[in-house]
Amino acid sequence: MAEFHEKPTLLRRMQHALHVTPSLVPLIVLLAAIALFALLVGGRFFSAGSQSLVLQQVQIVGIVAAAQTLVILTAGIDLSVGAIMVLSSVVMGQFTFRYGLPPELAVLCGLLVGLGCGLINGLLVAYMKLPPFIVTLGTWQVFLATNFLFSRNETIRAQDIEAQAPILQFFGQSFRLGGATFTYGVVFMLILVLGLAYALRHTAWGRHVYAVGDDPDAAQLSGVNTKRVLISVYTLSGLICAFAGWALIGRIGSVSPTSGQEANIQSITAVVIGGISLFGGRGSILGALFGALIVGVVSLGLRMMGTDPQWTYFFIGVLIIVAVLVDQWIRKVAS
Amino acid sequence: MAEFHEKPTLLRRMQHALHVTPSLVPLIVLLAAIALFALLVGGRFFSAGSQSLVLQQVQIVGIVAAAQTLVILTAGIDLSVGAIMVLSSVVMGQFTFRYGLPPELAVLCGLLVGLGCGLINGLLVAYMKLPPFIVTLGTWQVFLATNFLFSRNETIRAQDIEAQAPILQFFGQSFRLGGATFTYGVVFMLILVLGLAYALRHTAWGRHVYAVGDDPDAAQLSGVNTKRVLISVYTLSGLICAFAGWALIGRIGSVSPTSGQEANIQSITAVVIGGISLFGGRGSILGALFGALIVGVVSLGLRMMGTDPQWTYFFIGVLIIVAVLVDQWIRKVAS
Amino acid sequence: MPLDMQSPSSSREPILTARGLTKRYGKVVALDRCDFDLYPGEILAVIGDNGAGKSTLIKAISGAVIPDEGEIRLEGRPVHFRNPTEAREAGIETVYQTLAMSPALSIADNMFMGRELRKPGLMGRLFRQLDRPRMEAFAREKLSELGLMTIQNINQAVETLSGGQRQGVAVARAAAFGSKVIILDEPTAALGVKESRRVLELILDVKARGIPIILISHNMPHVFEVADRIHVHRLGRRLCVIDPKAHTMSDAVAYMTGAKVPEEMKAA
Amino acid sequence: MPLDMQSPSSSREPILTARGLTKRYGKVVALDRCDFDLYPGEILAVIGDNGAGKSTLIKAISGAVIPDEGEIRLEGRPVHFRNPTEAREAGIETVYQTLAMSPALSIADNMFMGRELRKPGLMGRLFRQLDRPRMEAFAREKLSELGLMTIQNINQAVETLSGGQRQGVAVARAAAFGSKVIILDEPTAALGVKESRRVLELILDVKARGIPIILISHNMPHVFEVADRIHVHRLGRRLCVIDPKAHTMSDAVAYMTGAKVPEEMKAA
Amino acid sequence: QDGISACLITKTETNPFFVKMREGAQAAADAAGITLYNYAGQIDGDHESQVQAIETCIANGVDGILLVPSDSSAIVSSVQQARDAGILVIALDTPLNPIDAAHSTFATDNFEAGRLIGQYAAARLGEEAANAKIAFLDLNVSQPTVDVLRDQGFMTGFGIDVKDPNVIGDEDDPRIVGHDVTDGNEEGGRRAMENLLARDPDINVVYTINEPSAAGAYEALRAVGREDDVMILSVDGGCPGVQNVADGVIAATSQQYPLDMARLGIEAIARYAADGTLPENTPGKDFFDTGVRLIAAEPVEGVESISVEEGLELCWG
Ligand SMILES: Nc1ncnc2c1ncn2[C@@H]1O[C@H](COP(=O)(O)OP(=O)(O)OP(=O)(O)O)[C@@H](O)[C@H]1O
Ligand SMILES: Nc1ncnc2c1ncn2[C@@H]1O[C@H](COP(=O)(O)OP(=O)(O)OP(=O)(O)O)[C@@H](O)[C@H]1O
Ligand SMILES: O[C@@H]1[C@@H](O)[C@H](O)OC[C@H]1O
Ligand SMILES: [Mg+2]
Ligand SMILES: [Mg+2]
Repeated sequence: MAEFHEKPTLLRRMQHALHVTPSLVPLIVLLAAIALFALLVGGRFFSAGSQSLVLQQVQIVGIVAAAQTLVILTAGIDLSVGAIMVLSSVVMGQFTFRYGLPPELAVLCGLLVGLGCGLINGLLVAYMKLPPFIVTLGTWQVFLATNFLFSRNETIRAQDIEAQAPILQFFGQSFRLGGATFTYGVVFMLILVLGLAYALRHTAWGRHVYAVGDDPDAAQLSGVNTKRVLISVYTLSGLICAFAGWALIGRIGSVSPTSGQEANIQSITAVVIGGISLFGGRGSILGALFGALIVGVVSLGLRMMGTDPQWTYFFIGVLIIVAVLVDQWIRKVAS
Repeated sequence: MAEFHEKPTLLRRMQHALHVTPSLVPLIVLLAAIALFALLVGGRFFSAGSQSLVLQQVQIVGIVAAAQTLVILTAGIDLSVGAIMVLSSVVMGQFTFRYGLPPELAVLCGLLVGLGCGLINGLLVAYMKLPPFIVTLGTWQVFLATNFLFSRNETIRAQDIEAQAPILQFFGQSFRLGGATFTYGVVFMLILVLGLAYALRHTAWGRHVYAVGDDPDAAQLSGVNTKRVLISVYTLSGLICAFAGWALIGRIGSVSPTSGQEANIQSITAVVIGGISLFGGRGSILGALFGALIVGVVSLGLRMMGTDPQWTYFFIGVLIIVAVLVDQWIRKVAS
Repeated sequence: MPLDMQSPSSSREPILTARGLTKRYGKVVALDRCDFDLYPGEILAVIGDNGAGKSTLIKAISGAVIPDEGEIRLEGRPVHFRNPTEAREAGIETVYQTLAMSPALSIADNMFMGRELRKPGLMGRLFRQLDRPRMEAFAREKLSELGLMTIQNINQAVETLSGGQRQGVAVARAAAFGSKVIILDEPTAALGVKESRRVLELILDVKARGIPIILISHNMPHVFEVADRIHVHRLGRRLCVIDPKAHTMSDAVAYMTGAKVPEEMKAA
Repeated sequence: MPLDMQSPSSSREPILTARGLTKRYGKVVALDRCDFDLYPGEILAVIGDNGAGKSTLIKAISGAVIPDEGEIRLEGRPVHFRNPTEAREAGIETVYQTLAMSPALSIADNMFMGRELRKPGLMGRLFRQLDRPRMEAFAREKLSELGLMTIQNINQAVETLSGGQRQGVAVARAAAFGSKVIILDEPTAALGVKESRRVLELILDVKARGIPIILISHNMPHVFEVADRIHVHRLGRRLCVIDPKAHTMSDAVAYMTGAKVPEEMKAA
Repeated sequence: QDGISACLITKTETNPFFVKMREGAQAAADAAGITLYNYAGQIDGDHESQVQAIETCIANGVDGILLVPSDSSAIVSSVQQARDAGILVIALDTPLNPIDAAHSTFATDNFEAGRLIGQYAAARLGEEAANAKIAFLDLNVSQPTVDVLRDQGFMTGFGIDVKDPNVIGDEDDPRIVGHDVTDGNEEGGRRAMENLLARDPDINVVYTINEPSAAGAYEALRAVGREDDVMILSVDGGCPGVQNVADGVIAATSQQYPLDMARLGIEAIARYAADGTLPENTPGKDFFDTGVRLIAAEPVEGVESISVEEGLELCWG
C-alpha cells in the first residue's frame, strides 16, 4: 500500500483541522450567517443587544438540543423531548399552586418527573430492545396527553408566579455585561453544553457513549455495559429536558401546557445542522449548540428584515439541506 | 451443529406462518381490537356502517402510509409526505379556480407537482447521498412554505368545487354495498395497497426495493442499480402523496392549505404498528394498511365509548409501544 | 528460475488485459499503475499481502470501482464499466470478498438479483411478474451441482444460512452466469475443509467448461493446487507472474512479502 | 495413538474447566453438553469445522453469551459471568472473531475501553478526567512490542487502520491486560504472512510469561506449530483432545470432519 | 429609525381569519404611512414564536404591537418588556390574562358570539329544543380561551347548565351527545362529526368552533344523507362561511370583524406615536368590543340577526 507523502500545505492543514474538529464546520457557517445578516440588516443586527437576544431566543432549543445530542450520539432519537419539557414545567407549576408544595420542592418534583420520563424511554430502549424512534414516538404522545390531562389546560400566570414562587422564574433573571443582557438560562445553557462536551471527551462515560453509538455489539464485547450507558443517556436526557422546562418558565414567565410542541423538530434540526451523525457515534455537542445558534441567527435576521414568516420556514428548510451538503463536501475533500 | 427434529405441532406451524407472513401480526392485533371494542361498545361498533366508516377515516392516512412504506423499505423515511399531499391538492384547486385551467388538466398538474417533489427528494438522497431524514426534514419545510405562499391561505369552498369542477371531488363519490358505504377513495386505497403488494412481491423492481433497504452495498455489487431504485421509490412516493391530496379534496369537499399537517406522524405510526422495520428491507405493505386500520379502529372505538379526546392520544401512544412489543415477542418465539 | 512478466503460458491472445490501472482513496494508493493479463481457459491466482490492492484490482475489472487512470480490454476491445451490472452483461461474473447478498431475501432471489426471469406471456410482459418456479428450479439445480443441497428450502432467507453455505450460494451464482470470466475473491476464506474442497472442484469444473477464472486467495496450498499461473501483487501493482510448477510456496510468499525480489526487478 | 480425553499433559489442576455447557439458538444447538479444560501455562488450540460451536464455546467462557446449562470453574471456583466485563475483571481477556472495536474511536480509546485510567488527584476523582498521556504511552508501548509501530498516531481512529492492523491492536489489548487466561478466536484469519508470524511469536511470549492461551484457528500449520494440546470440537461438543506431537495434521482434519472417529468413541 | 413602525403578531398565518387581519392592517398601515412587520406562530398555541417576535419588535424599535396571543397568560412577561420599552401593545381577538396586561384589547366578545348562535338554535327548534341532540365540535385538546368561551356561551344561549364555565366537558345535560376536537379545519370537522354520529346517529344540532370545521361537519352529514335535517351553527363570518349560510350549509353564524380590529389597532398606534394618546374601552366592558352580529338565512322571532346579504357586505376572507 503506497502513500503520498506531501508537505502539509495550509489548505491541507485546514482540511485536517476540519476533519479532527467536526464542530468547526457549523462554527464557520454561524460566523458566515452573522456576517451576512450584519450586511443585510445593518448595524442594528450586529449590536450586543441583538446578539445576546439570539442567545436568549435559542436557550430552550439549545438546552433541549444538548439532550437530543446525547441520545443521537448513541444512534437513537428522542421525539419526546418537548413533551417531557412541558410536562416537567407543568408539574413544577401545579405542585406549587394546586397542591401548595414549597416551590423548591415542586421544582425538585418537576426535575424528578423529567428524569423518570427519560428513565422509561431508557428502559424500553435498553431492556426491551425497541427502536428509539418507535419508543419515543409512543411516549411522546403519552407524556403530552398526560401533560394536558394533568394540567387541566390551565395556564399559571406570570404575576402569580412572581408573587408566590419566584424561584420558578429563576432562569429568567438576567444581568448586563456591556450592551448585552444575559439571562441565567443562557448561562445555564452554555455551562451545560461545555460540561457535557467535557464529559463526552474526557471521561470514560463519554467514550462509552460514543462507543455504543458506533457499534453496540463491539462496545458490549469490549467491556462496556451498553444497557447502563443507554439508560444513563436517556435518563440524563429527560433530566436536561426538565431543566429546559424550568428555564422555559423563566423565559415566558408563566407555566403553559401548550408550550414546546415544536421542540423536538427544532432540536433535531439544530443537531443535524450541527453536523452530528444520525447514525450515532460521530459529532460534537458544540456542533449542536452552533446549529441552534445558526437557526437563531437566521430567524432573527430574517425577522428583523421583515421577511414573511413563511419565507423564513422556506429558508430554514433550504439551510438544513445546504448545511449537510457543505458538511459532507468538506469531509470528502478533507479525507 | 446439532438440530432438534421435532414434528411440526400446530403451535409451531402457527409460529412459522407468523414468521414468513409478517403482516399476520398486525392483522391479528386488528381483529383483536375490533373484537375488544365490539365487546366494550356493543353491536353498534360491529355494524357495517361503523366498519366502513373506519375505512373512510383512514383512507388518507392509508394512502400516505403506502407511500411511506415504500420509502421506509429502502431504509429511508419521508417527513415531507404531508406537505407534498397538501401542496398537490392546492395546486389542483388553484390551477382550476385561480388560473382557470380545465379541472382535468389541473388534476394532472397537481399529480405532476407531487411527482416532482418526490423526485427532488430522490435526487438528494440518491445522488447527493444525504440521509433521507435530513433531506425530507428540509424539503418538508420548503414544500409546506411553498404551499402557504402559493395558496395565499385561501380555502376553496366545497359548493364551488361541486358546481365548477366536480372531478376534484371524484374520490369522495360513494356507493353502498350491504349496509356499508364505500367511497372511491377507499377503493383507491385498497387497490393501491394490493397493487403495491403485488409489485413488491412479484416483480424484479419490488425485490430490488427490498435489496436496497437490506444492504445497499450488496445490492449494488450484485447488479441492482441502487440509484435508480431510490429515485423511483421517492418519485413514486411523491406521486402517491399527490393522489392522497386528490382524495383529500374528495374527503373534505374543499381545498384547504391547512390540511394534512399530521400526515407524516400518522403515516409513520401506521407503518410502525404495521411491523415494518425502520431499518429497511423487512415488512409487508399490507402491514401498513392494517396499522392504519388499527389506529382507526381504536380511535373510533374510544370515541364511541365517549372517551375524552386527550385519553385517545394517550392510548395511541401506548398502542404504538405495545404493538411493537408484541411484534418483537412473536418474532422471538417464532424464530 | 523462469519468471514470466509478459509471456503467457500459451502464446494465445489474452482475453482480459489491464494497463496502468490507478486508484486512490484519499492519500492511499490502492492501485499504482497496475498491469494485468488473463488468458483464455486458465486459472490465474492473485496473491499478495493484506492491503496489497487485490480486491481493488478485481473491483476495477468488474465495474464495482472506477479506476482513476488506466485501460481495461476485454477480448481486445476497450471497456469502461460504470457498475457491476455492465460487467456482468459483458460476461464477467464476480464473487466479492464481502459476498454481496441481501440477507432478508431468499436464495433464489439472490441468485437472480438484477437478472430476474419474467413469466412468459401477458403476466410477464404487462404485469412484469417474476417466474418464480423457473428461477427456483434453476437455483436448486446449481446448488446441487455444488453439493450444497443440504439446503432444504430454496426460499429460505440467506441470513438463515451458515457462513459456508452463503459462500457456496455466491460461488454457485457466479459459476452459473459467468460466460467469459469468473472472478473469485477469497472464496474459501470462511469455509471448512470439506466445503473448501468442493469449491476447488467447482473451479476446476468451470475451467473444464473453458471459462477462465481469477482466484484471489491467501491459502497457498489451494493456490498451488489449482492455478495455472500466479500473479503476485505487491504495493498496489503486479510484482511478477510465476509458474506454480517451477516455484515453491516459500518462493511465492517471499515475493509477496518483499523478502525476495524477482530477477528482472533486480536488474531494473 | 494416545488420545487423552481427561488427563492433562501435566498432572496439575486445570485453571479453567467447563462441564456440560449447552447453548441453543432457537432450533440450533450451538453447544451440546460440552466439556472443556485448560491447564496452567499451556497453549490449547481449539479446532473444528465451520459452525461447530467454537466461537460459542469461548463466548460462554468469556461472559459474552450465557449458557443455558452447564458449569464453568476458574481456579476451581464456580463462576457465572453475566457479561464480558465480569470475565475481564476475573482476568480472562478475549479477542473475538469480530474484533469488537469502535471504529470511530482512537486506538488508545479502544485499548482501554471499559477500563480507562483516570488522572491522579482531584481532576480524576472529582471530575473523572481520563489520563490520556498515560493511556497513550501504554498503548504505544504495547503496539511496539507487537512490531505494529508502523501506526504513526496512537490517536488515529481505528476505522483508518487496515484489517491486519486492527487485528494487531485487538491482540495487543488482550495480551496487555490478560492476567489469568487469554482467548484468541481466529487471530490470524485476516492477516498476511508477516503479521501472522508476529502474532504467533506474541502467543509464545505470553506463554513464556506463564499465562495460558486458548487459540481457535482453522490454520493447521499454525496450530501444530504452537499448541501444547488440541481440543477437537465437533457438533457442539468436545470430540477429543489430541497431542500435536503424536498426531499429524491429517489426523486432526479427519477427526474434525468426521472422516475418522477417535478410539474411545468407537468403543463407547 | 425614522417614521412610525408597528408589528402585527398573529397566532398562525395559515388561518384565513389572520390572513385577512393582516391584509386589513397592511392597508391601514399603508394609508397612514406606517412600516408594518408581520409575525406569526408556527401552529395555534405556539407562543414561543410569539415571544421571539415581540423581542424582535423591541429590537427593531417599533412604536406599537398588535398581538393575537396564542396563550393568554404565557406571554404576559414579554408584553411587559415591550411596554417597558415604551411600546403600545394592543391585544386583538383574544384577551390577555389579566386583560389589562395590554394597554387595550380590541376583540369580539366570544362568549356573546357563542350565546347568539345558541339562542338562535333554541329559538329555531322551539318546543323541540327540549329533545335536541347536540354535538360539540371544539378546537383542540388544550382548550384555549376562545374555545371555552364560545362553547360555554352556546350552552348558555341554548339553555344548558354549563357547570364550571371555564371547563368544557363537565356538563351533564342529556341533550349533549358529546364533544370532539377539530383543530379548526375541515378534515378535523369531518372526522369529529363522523365520530359523534357513530355514537348517536340522531344528532340534530351541531355547534362548531369555526366555519372550516363546520364545512367538514357538513361533508360528514352529507355522506350519510342527513345534511338537510341537521342544524349547523358556527362562528366567524368569513366570506366562505357567510356564503355557506346562504347555501344552507350553516344555519347561522356569529360574525366577527378582524379587519376592524386590525384597522382600529393601526390607527390607535398612529395616534399614540403622534401624541401619546391611549385607546379607550367600550363603556361597561374591560375591552374595546369590535362587535358581533348573528347572520341567519332564516331569522327567528326574538333573536336579532342580519341577513346574508348584509353579512356578505361585512365579511372578510
Ligand atoms: N473504499 C475504500 N476507502 C478507502 N480505502 C480503501 C477502500 N477500499 C480499499 N481501501 C484501501 O486500499 C488498500 C487496498 O485494499 P484492498 O482491499 O484492495 O486490499 P487486498 O489486497 O484485497 O487486501 P486483503 O487481502 O486484506 O483483502 C488498503 O490500504 C485499503 O485500506
Ligand atoms: N447469535 C446467534 N443466533 C443464532 N444462531 C447462532 C448465533 N451465534 C451462533 N449461532 C449458530 O450456532 C452455531 C455455532 O456457531 P459458532 O459461531 O460457535 O461456530 P464456529 O465453530 O465458531 O464457526 P466458525 O469456524 O465459522 O467461526 C452455528 O450454527 C451458528 O449459526
Ligand atoms: O377567533 C379566531 C377564530 O375565529 C378563528 O377561526 O380561529 C382563531 C380564533 O382565534
Ligand atoms: Mg481483499
Ligand atoms: Mg467462530
